[in-house]
Amino acid sequence: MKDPVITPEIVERHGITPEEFARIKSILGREPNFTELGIFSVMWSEHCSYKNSRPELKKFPTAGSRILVKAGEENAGVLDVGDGWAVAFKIESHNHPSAIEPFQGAATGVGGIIRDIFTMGARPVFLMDSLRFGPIEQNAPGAAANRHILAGVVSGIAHYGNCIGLPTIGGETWFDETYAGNPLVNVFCLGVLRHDQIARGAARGIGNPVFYVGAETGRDGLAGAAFASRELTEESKQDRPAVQVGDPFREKLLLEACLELLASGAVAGIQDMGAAGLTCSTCETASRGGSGIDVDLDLVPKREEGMSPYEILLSESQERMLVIVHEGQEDRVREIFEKWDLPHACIGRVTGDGLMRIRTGESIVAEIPAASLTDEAPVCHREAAPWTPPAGLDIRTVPPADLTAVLPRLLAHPTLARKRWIWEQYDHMVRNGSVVGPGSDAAVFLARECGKLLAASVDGNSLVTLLDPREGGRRCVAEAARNLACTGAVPLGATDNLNFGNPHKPGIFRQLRDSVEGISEACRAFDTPVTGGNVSLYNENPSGPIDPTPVVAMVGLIEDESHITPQGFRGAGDSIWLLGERSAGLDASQFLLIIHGRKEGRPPQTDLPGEIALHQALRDAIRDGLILSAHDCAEGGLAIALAECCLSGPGPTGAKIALADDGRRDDETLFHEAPGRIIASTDPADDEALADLFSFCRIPAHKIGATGGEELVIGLRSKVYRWPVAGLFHHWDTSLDHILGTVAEPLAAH
Amino acid sequence: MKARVTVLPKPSVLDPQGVATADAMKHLGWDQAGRVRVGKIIEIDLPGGRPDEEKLHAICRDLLSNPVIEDYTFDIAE
Amino acid sequence: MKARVTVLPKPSVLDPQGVATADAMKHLGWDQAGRVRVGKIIEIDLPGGRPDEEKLHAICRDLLSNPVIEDYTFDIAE
Amino acid sequence: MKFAVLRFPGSNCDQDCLRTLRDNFGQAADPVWHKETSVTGYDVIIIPGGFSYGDYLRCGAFARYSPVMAAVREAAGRGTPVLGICNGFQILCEAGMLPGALVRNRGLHFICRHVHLRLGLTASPFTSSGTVGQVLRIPIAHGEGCYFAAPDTLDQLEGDGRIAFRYCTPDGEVSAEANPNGSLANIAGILNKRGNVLGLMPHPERACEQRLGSTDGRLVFDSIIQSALSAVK
Ligand SMILES: Nc1ncnc2c1ncn2[C@@H]1O[C@H](COP(=O)(O)OP(=O)(O)O)[C@@H](O)[C@H]1O
Ligand SMILES: [Mg+2]
Repeated sequence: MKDPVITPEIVERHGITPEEFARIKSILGREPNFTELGIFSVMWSEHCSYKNSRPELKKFPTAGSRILVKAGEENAGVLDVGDGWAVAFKIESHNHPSAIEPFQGAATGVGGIIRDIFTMGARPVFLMDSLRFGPIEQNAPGAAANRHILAGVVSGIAHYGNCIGLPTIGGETWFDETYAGNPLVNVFCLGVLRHDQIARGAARGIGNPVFYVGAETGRDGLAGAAFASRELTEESKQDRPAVQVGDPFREKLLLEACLELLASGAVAGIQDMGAAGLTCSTCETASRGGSGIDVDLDLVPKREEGMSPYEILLSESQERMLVIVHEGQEDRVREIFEKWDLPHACIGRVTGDGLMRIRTGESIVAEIPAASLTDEAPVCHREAAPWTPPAGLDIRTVPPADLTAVLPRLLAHPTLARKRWIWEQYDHMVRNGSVVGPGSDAAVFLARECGKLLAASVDGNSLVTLLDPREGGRRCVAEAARNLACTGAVPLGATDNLNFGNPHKPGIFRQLRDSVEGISEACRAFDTPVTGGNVSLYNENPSGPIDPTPVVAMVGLIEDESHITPQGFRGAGDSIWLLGERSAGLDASQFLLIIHGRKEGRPPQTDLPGEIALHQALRDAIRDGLILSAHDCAEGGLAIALAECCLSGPGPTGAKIALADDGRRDDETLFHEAPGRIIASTDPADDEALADLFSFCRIPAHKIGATGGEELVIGLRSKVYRWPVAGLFHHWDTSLDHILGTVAEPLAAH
Repeated sequence: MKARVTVLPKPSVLDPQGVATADAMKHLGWDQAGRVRVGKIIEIDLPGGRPDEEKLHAICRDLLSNPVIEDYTFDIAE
Repeated sequence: MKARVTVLPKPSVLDPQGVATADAMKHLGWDQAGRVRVGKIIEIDLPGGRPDEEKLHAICRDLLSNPVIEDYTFDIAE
Repeated sequence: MKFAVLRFPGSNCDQDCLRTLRDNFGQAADPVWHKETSVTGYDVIIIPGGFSYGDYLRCGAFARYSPVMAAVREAAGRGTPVLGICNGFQILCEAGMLPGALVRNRGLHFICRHVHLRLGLTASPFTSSGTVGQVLRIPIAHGEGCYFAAPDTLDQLEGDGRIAFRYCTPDGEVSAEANPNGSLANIAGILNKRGNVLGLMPHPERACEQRLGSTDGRLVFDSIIQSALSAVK
């Protein structure tokens, strides 16, 4: 097969601008050949180089006393959790592949993030997922297609995670028309390791052999990285053969073999082959090691005949790793990978000349300075549109609604309904550590390797972010921290996924920039450094960009098992407290969106110092043994949060609530979404101690009622609302079953 | 009357199940097998007789196979 | 040369995939389908030519199907 | 006492079983690699859950041919207790060491949740410390756990009293609504003729600590340990 001649059209088809092409020529001192053009194209794509977002990501706080590996240094950041133990964690998106092929797209997304974690030398111990889909209710436009995507994504995550034996212990799922045709599939993985086990993705030691281990290379996902950096168009359907197929069984073997190899001390550097496969792993390891790398493609294990160098280098076949081994230790690799029945081959050596040199036998097919592909990749400074704050909502334009009917309707809305239909498909109990599994504010996992109780939560609010991107950034950090606090955990660090539209549009770039600044501001305030993350741009479908969706996953530590606090009421006769009371309008609320179809208003602003004090006071109360349950007020506001407390305990529990007059309309009082509020329950004998503690901390705390009975009763100034909890439970618990029960993915198996 | 729809992974798509099956055959001492591919077969009773082939194609494309990674064929017989 | 092994659930075994597929066909507006059964097809390349059929039967019985729940057939073709 | 916990490529509950045996019951337990050809020296053999060989083709289809399975068959023949959990149950059925087969869940989905089980017999080394009719709360996590057997096999199982566990309501009623996966006769676990091989879909090793939501799985391990001790006496 002969490579095509490089024409301006071919350059353009590779997504390379004329300026970038000139730069390539000056780097090489000559014209690139076709293979080299392919290499530059994927490495300089947004997906690999973050060229549009890199200057923004620099704003994140990345330092901290617990940081062992910083954001951006390696595949994932590493945080100290004490006693010589550490955690490595990260979130990663697979949005575009999931749009094209939901099952395999989501499955390979899980595979990719797991590799990122064990590449660090950590044993992966749990997963979480953050999902966004178009509307799925019966009469919604495009519902059938959206349900199909949802069913495929969930079974894809289940397929991969269950098979490899990692519990998916939490997540979040929202539905909005903005995600029709462009779902978001973000998956988080956390692993544990000892400090002395941290592995590096650097090619060090001139002369050290370079091994390829794992699955054979095929023509999968060709140019997927470049693909992920483009908008979804009708044409991208043509990209369909580019879909990768995952093999979790192989990955499980690869995981065990790599951890065994790392423990043997034979490894000088290790890097997974994710986006841009062999290309990315070779030039990144060389660049990190300040070395060069020389590999022979003839030696690469292949699944198909007649693959060109271009195809081999750009293939995104899954379940592969690049390992740099200390010279003389080659037999260790062979021994271990034979034991696990995995392909392996020594394909080259580390060199000292800073070049990524690719050969087929004796002939050189590409020779490029490694750093020019990574650290020195181009950076684009995009233009941001000016910011005009949104107008506040005029409450008089919101017609009164029958609120007794509204609460069950909201609870049955897919965004607010119980996600049992999803999480029961995940083996959320394997590894015997899910002390608090899905269905609570944050999940709590006992990592038996180190005996640590880890808490984690993933949050995002695209509605708030759309209306006020900076507040959207702050909000998701604060919510994640609040979720951790409610389970009794101290937050340690965060990872983020930035899901946005096309950054060439100044309005979108502004959303990105402001969200990053909001996340940064909040992470600084909470002292939770960002340990790494992922950027997914060009999330657009034919009808426009998605609503901006930054998502933050936060990890915390529970110091003592007795601090673990559930979100649901424990039974009858307990006092109910509203901690951190604030009042606001219906701006940017789910009530306004779901009931009135309006994405409007000026979102109430997160008060960061107030949040921090609130979380600290709650943790103190938990440590003092005063708290029986705690749940944050988030989407849906106070009424939804109260209902969730009633419904998510050991059995549905009623509650009787009386709220003070805040001078607002009933719908505002019940459904506004001011952040910084927590509902807690206590033994009445502890009421006084709790009141004292909060008044000492100067945080508003009001006793608003007591648990018991068969109804949720909320008394406002002029009216008493009552809902039988059995009915509410039914709406909340079975809504997704009703909508999705008949959606069979009858034939989606592996 | 019956339709039999056969759905197989596209030749360039990884078929982990086929690879594992080929390995297992070798382990069982049968070395005549080369590449193995595992797919689905969907057997449809047609009480009303010969189906509208256009419609059956649509069903194969939209429901029974995933055109991104699979190819289908069908035959119709007594 | 290729062997094609077809494995289908025995008539007495519950086939929820078949039932769900039949339902989905109706949802898509195709009402010609009666009962639907979903099985597996295993396509085996035979670079060495015609296989020992006895041996192939053994592989089908012992590995490719589970006689408690499934029946198999095969054919061999160019 | 010494437990062997088999490890196939793709097993993923092997560590959970080992840890449970060691940490919750103070027992000696070793992982045994599928390429081993002997299991002598072990008093009990556990085939753990997971996706052996990716569960490709059928769950357990390839694992039954692993070298270690010949040794397990032999040990079972000598009377050694063998416990297959989830994928282990599937492997035992595929290997013909237990009758019947496990097919795709009626609802087509993988299901992970706590279920209730009614104990059907106590005359086995796995259930001796319980009482017939006792209700246990133990999690399941499987996509292919729907038990199927031909009518005469079922009759035999019923007749011999070899149905160890059935899915039931919290009150112990064996009803259709309590059946999570469509298993015939609500079967969750069965014994072989001799009574020394048990296969069950639920995961008792996930129900041995209160902080994980239930300690009802202890019954199975307590019984094994007690029976083995009294056998020695
Ligand atoms: N895709 C999912 N996977 C697993 N768990 C999920 C998923 N979506 C939601 N959940 C679980 O449902 C519960 C409620 O979710 P959510 O309403 O987003 O929580 P919160 O508002 O407290 O952050 C959480 O425990 C969460 O872990
Ligand atoms: Mg919450």
